[in-house]
Amino acid sequence: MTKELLKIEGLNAWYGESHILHGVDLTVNEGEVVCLLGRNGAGRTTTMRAIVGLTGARKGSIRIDGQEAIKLPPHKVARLGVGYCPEERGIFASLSAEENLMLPPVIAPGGMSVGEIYEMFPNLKERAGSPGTRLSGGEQQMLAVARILRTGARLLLLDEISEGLAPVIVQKLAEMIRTLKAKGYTVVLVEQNFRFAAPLADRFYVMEHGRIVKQFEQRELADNMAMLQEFLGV
Amino acid sequence: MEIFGIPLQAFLGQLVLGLVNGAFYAMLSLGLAVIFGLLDIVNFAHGALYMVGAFAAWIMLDKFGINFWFALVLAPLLVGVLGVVIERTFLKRLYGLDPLYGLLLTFGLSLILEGIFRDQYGVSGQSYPVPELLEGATNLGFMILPNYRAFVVLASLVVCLGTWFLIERTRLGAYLRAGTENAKLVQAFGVNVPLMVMLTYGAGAALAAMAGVLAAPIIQVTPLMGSNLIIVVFAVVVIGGMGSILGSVVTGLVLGLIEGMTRVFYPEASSVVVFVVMVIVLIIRPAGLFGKEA
Amino acid sequence: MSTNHTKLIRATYIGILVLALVAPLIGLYPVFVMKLLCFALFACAFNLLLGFTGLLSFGHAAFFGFAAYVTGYFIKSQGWSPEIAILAGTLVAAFIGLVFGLIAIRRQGIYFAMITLALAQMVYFICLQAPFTGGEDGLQGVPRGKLLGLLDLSSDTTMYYVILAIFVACFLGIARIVTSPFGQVLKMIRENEPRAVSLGYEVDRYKLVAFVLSAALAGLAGSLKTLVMGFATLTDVHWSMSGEVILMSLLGGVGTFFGPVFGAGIVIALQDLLADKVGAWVTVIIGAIFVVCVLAFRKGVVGEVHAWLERRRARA
Amino acid sequence: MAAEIILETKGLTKEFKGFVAVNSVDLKVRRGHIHALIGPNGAGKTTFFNLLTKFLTPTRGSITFNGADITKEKPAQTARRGIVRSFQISAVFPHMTVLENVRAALQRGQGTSFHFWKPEASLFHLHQRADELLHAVDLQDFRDEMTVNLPYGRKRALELATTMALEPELMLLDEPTQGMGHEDVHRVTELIKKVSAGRTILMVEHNMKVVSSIADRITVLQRGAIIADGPYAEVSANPLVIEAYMGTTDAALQGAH
Amino acid sequence: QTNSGPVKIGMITDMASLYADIDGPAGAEMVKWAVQDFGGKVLGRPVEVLSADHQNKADVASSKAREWMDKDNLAMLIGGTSSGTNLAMAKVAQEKKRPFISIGAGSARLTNEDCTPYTVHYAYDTVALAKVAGNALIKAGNKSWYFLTADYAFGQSLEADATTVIKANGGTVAGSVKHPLNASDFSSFLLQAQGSKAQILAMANAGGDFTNAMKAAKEFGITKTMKVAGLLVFINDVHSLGLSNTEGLQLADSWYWNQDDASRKFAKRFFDKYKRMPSSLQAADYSATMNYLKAVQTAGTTDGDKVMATLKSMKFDDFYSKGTIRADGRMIHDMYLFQVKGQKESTTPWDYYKLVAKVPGDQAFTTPAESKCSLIKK
Ligand SMILES: Nc1ncnc2c1ncn2[C@@H]1O[C@H](COP(=O)(O)OP(=O)(O)OP(=O)(O)O)[C@@H](O)[C@H]1O
Ligand SMILES: Nc1ncnc2c1ncn2[C@@H]1O[C@H](COP(=O)(O)OP(=O)(O)OP(=O)(O)O)[C@@H](O)[C@H]1O
Ligand SMILES: [Mg+2]
Ligand SMILES: [Mg+2]
Repeated sequence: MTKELLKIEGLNAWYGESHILHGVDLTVNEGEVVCLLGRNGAGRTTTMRAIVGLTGARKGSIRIDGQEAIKLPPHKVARLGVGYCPEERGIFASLSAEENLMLPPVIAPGGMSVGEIYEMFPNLKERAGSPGTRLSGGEQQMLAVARILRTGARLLLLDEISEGLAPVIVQKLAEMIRTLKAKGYTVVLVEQNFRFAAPLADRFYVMEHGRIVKQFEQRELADNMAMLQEFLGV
Repeated sequence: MEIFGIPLQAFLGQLVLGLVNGAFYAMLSLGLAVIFGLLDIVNFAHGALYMVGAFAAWIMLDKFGINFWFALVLAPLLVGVLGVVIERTFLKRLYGLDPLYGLLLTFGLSLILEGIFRDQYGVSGQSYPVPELLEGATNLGFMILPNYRAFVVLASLVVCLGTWFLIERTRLGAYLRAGTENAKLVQAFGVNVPLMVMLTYGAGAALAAMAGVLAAPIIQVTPLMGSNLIIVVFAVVVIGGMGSILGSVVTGLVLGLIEGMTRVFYPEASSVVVFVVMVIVLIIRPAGLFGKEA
Repeated sequence: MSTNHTKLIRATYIGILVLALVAPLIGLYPVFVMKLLCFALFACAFNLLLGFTGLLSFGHAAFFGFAAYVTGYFIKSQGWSPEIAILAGTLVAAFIGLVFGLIAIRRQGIYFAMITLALAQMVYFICLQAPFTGGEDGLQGVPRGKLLGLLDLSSDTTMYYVILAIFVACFLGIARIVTSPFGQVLKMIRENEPRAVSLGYEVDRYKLVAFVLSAALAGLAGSLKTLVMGFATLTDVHWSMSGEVILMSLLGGVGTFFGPVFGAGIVIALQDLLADKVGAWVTVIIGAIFVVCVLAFRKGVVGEVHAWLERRRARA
Repeated sequence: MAAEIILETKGLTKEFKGFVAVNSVDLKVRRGHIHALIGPNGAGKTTFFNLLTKFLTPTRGSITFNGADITKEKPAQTARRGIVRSFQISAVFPHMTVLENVRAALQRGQGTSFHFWKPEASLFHLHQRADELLHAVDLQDFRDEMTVNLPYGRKRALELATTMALEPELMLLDEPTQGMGHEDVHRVTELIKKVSAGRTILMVEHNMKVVSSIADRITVLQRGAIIADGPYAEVSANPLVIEAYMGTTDAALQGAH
Repeated sequence: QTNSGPVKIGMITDMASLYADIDGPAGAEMVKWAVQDFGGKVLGRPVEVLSADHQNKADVASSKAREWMDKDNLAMLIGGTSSGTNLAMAKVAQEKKRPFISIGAGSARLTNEDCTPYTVHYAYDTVALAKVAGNALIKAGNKSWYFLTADYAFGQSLEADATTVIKANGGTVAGSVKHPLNASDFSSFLLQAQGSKAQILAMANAGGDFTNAMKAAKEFGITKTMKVAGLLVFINDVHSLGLSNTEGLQLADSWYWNQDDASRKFAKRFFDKYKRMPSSLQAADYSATMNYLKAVQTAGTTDGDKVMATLKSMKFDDFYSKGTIRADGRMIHDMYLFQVKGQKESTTPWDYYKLVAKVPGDQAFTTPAESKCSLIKK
């Protein structure tokens, strides 16, 4: 029986006075990898932020593991088992790389150990003592992803994680996501890098102007290439 | 033996007194640094909270007969709660805005607090006696040091070290430091940031109040005692490097000493010396002695 | 639509100017209006820095107050004519501004505010102790003299029009500075400083020039104040004066042209009114205004009106 | 031949508290080339750019630009010499219009930037050139828009236009296509090609498709040092590069994108 | 000036800040009491009292004064505390030709280089304080002095004036240390004073500086080895410090509530309302108003010049003092040196002082020979 880990209905979100999301509906089943596609500014990041509670006002319904989260403050949403890796990385300058890694509190058992993380990202081990923002752009990106793997969150929201990474690392990330999926994690990916996301995702949503305009499954990918071409220029 | 024409004894005596003042600077600038570091707010109300702390101790003694030792715990608690209220009602609305607004708001608050106490208690101030246990003085050989002043130095060092440890060496401290940079994100990781920020401001206020209680037996408790001191403490914080906990403590103590020395050699300059030091430090190290280079 | 808006603003300005021109005739108290104009100029000078360069100085009293002393000293003790003494005050203020600027300009935001505050504190102590300032008694009984040897300023009405003329000139001057090529660079710095650097602008120099200009204008305001009131005292250099000028700008609207003038008007009028009414509660009221401003209308009165007009226009 | 080489570094090194981020790099950039700098994350590419633009001071080594030693110059000086960089994160003036953003760059050449007595109108003659530049990056329709309101990709385009306004001899582009959708990547790649006419470009880019399609020459950094240098075909076949950067061989020619 | 409508008297003082306790709202109330006690009317016209807070800002004081004189046709102005504001008001009064009675200001400049025909300096000045303390203490055998001086004009002139008196009477000044305004910590200055081994530690400072210095002097045991003289101390300062901190302190003042029956009567009335005893300034506020009204009565007009002439020809005699006003505007009256009682000697609330010496007015104030005022014919 598949369980709906995340179910969003009629989500509206605002930044100050600007209305960004106009009724997003989206469902993610447990153990799935779902990818949000769309042009720049389509509202994918906003969707992610709205789930966690980082936008201004929001309306509609967000159910995480059956529990309504639309009114919850971010820290309570996180405690429902959500791990968020933001687009702008959010590495803390006043903390060392290792402190950055250790920062998010463990919210559930079953997260990765520090040893496993360093094995996956050897750069981080090497730079563990440096202040977080002194890491190179790519290192910061790795750190941002690594950070939430420790917490035991079961639903991972990953925003543009392959951005600015060398091809070798991107390949590693792809492997990582496969591993996570195998371990039963649920992942929502926002990606520009279609080649990276395409083979990983079970299902795809396409966004445009703050709305979901299309959804399809992995096996329908080939049928939809023409549409994607039109929407994303892939 | 003499140093620059000053007898060694007098010189040492002055050093010790400088240290006592330094202890106050350290405690006050510590609170400022904590609040600035974590909330990005230059707490202009710090001097007023210090004053309220001293008044709280005096009122406790005068009206309720609560002695110094209880006041030393109760007054900071009370002012801490006041701090929490201030954070909840006012500062909360300013997060994410230019830090200058925090400065202006707390400036306004300090005027209000000062005005209220002025209206209630006048300006000539109240006298708070030295606690019995610490009455008298110890002969250090080179000077007679009132026991109470020795206690102040000790108490302040303990408080400062404790705070430093808490912030730089514990997990809570890491949340606090990260929270200053991007509170939203830390919250999105599952940390109850609003609570943390509220308590931090409360703690900063409590630190100021504790300094106030400690000062009460030494100086006259007046509504203006805070505003006289606060500007100097600001300078201390800038010299130490804003937001640097260790910096503010060390600088506080050292500036106390420097000021003490100036009082011996060129007393007229003793209130400007802190600012002169500040200018020199800033020319050499724009981020302050312990500040991180931007 | 947009021209309507500009027309409205222009009409308002003209209206205010006309009002200012006839003020002494319709029984407005000239000394009060002159004092107001001096503080309005001070606030405008301050706003040039905060509103249009993005630097909060907590030490502007130093320029205002020290220039006030310098002008007073030269008129009273050296017998200089008012225009030369005012010029001297302005130049000295500009010079102090240069010194402050060289030290403070490398830091931003809060740091800048704290550093200027501390530097101003030094100036305060100098004024307290220097022999020519008269210590806490102040420099008293400065005669107004004759402007350019011709115009007798002891008449309040003459003095008033002189002050008004200088004020209007400075006000237009500030408007010009803000829109000038130089002002454009200031705007860039305010918006994104590293970007301005990468475009090849040596931002510290621009900030310094802005700082000196602002200091000079603040000094001019102080000098004029001495001439109007006939004295300079420690109040003028005290840090609470720096606080007051911030309040004026904030209340009226930081970054608007007319806001500081309006804010100065309110603060000065309030001080005048409060003087006989509320006694001990003056500071409480001033403090409360600060708090309310910061919480409820950060844009200031004029700023909020602008925003309201904008919104209405957007809807239309 | 000296004139052929616009930029040269000799033994350029940057250490951070004992960590060597850039290690004795000798690099020559030919005039008129699009020169790509690639390498794994943390190889020192951004640091190298920071050294060139003087945001960091080198620990050792020298930088020569057009035959002049610029090792000791200040950032703004370097910018005026004609070395201009665009940032890894987008850098614009958010509350100025798109046109004003470009004008901001054009204005510097006027020499009137300290003239606080001149009216704004004295800058209006720059609008024509600004419009041309906006046209070049396809932003003419957004001319009077506030920059904050632009989508990300457009901001990058604007930044490029601003950079071009400075008439740089040498443009340093740090990951110009980062964060862009495919459409934009394509547009920006074309744009870079277009603006490279008559100037030299040194760029950092992880998108191998972009690199392979426009770079004349490629230098690969690893752990702060150069491990390969040459035309794309040669470098991409280098086993060292494949191992350190590209990953599995079949991805090599494609790029990960 | 019109001779009909109410006679308006204005009082501008510090109502809420540093000096509000020694004068302030209670001081303004004293003016009103005097008007009431006079009958509320003079020359058949009702008397009105205006009051304002100058917030220690000279410009506020001066604008207010000017406004009242222009708009309200103010007949007489009383200046409260702070010299800067009083000097500014004196200039306005001179320009508008209205009597100005300065009460709370200490600066001797008011009747010296900055004297005007319209200024009356009523209660005290720094010269008098220095002379009184200096004279009386030296006569009691305290020859060597050490000064703790506030480092600005007021402190310096106190020290200089006292030094002149000390030297003239054969005393010596062992040294002095200058402290900045609002120095909260005095311990190091006092340590230096202690090293001097002088007999008298003279505090040439006021308000908060004085109280903090006094407290530290007690803490460091200096009060045991030296006699402390406060050159400008009001009873409110002694009260707030408490007798335990001030016992033995010597101080100069123009009036003490417990000095005679008339004073006690006045004080009791004050105490009933304010739950504290009046300061010498508050007594002077009452006395000055009363005497002004008498002068108006005598002169038969409120005209500034005529009233001033009458004032300068009158002999004052009330609970506050007996005295006359000299040509320079200086009110000449007796001054006193008091010593603060010990806790055991003090029997009733606010029973703080015992009289040490009374100094006649002609010895207490600047002599005509010393004066730099152009109004004094030499
Ligand atoms: N903080 C903000 N304030 C106001 N508007 C914003 C803010 N952040 C984003 N927007 C606007 O919201 C819209 C959606 O942005 P969002 O970041 O969600 O897009 P995206 O699909 O993630 O695109 P990208 O590829 O640029 O990351 C855009 O038009 C953007 O300009
Ligand atoms: N200021 C600094 N202090 C300490 N270490 C630094 C500093 N700047 C960079 N580094 C380190 O130097 C190395 C090179 O960083 P750089 O930013 O140049 O890498 P990069 O090649 O641009 O990588 P990416 O492709 O990920 O952006 C990194 O390991 C980084 O952690
Ligand atoms: Mg996004
Ligand atoms: Mg990089």
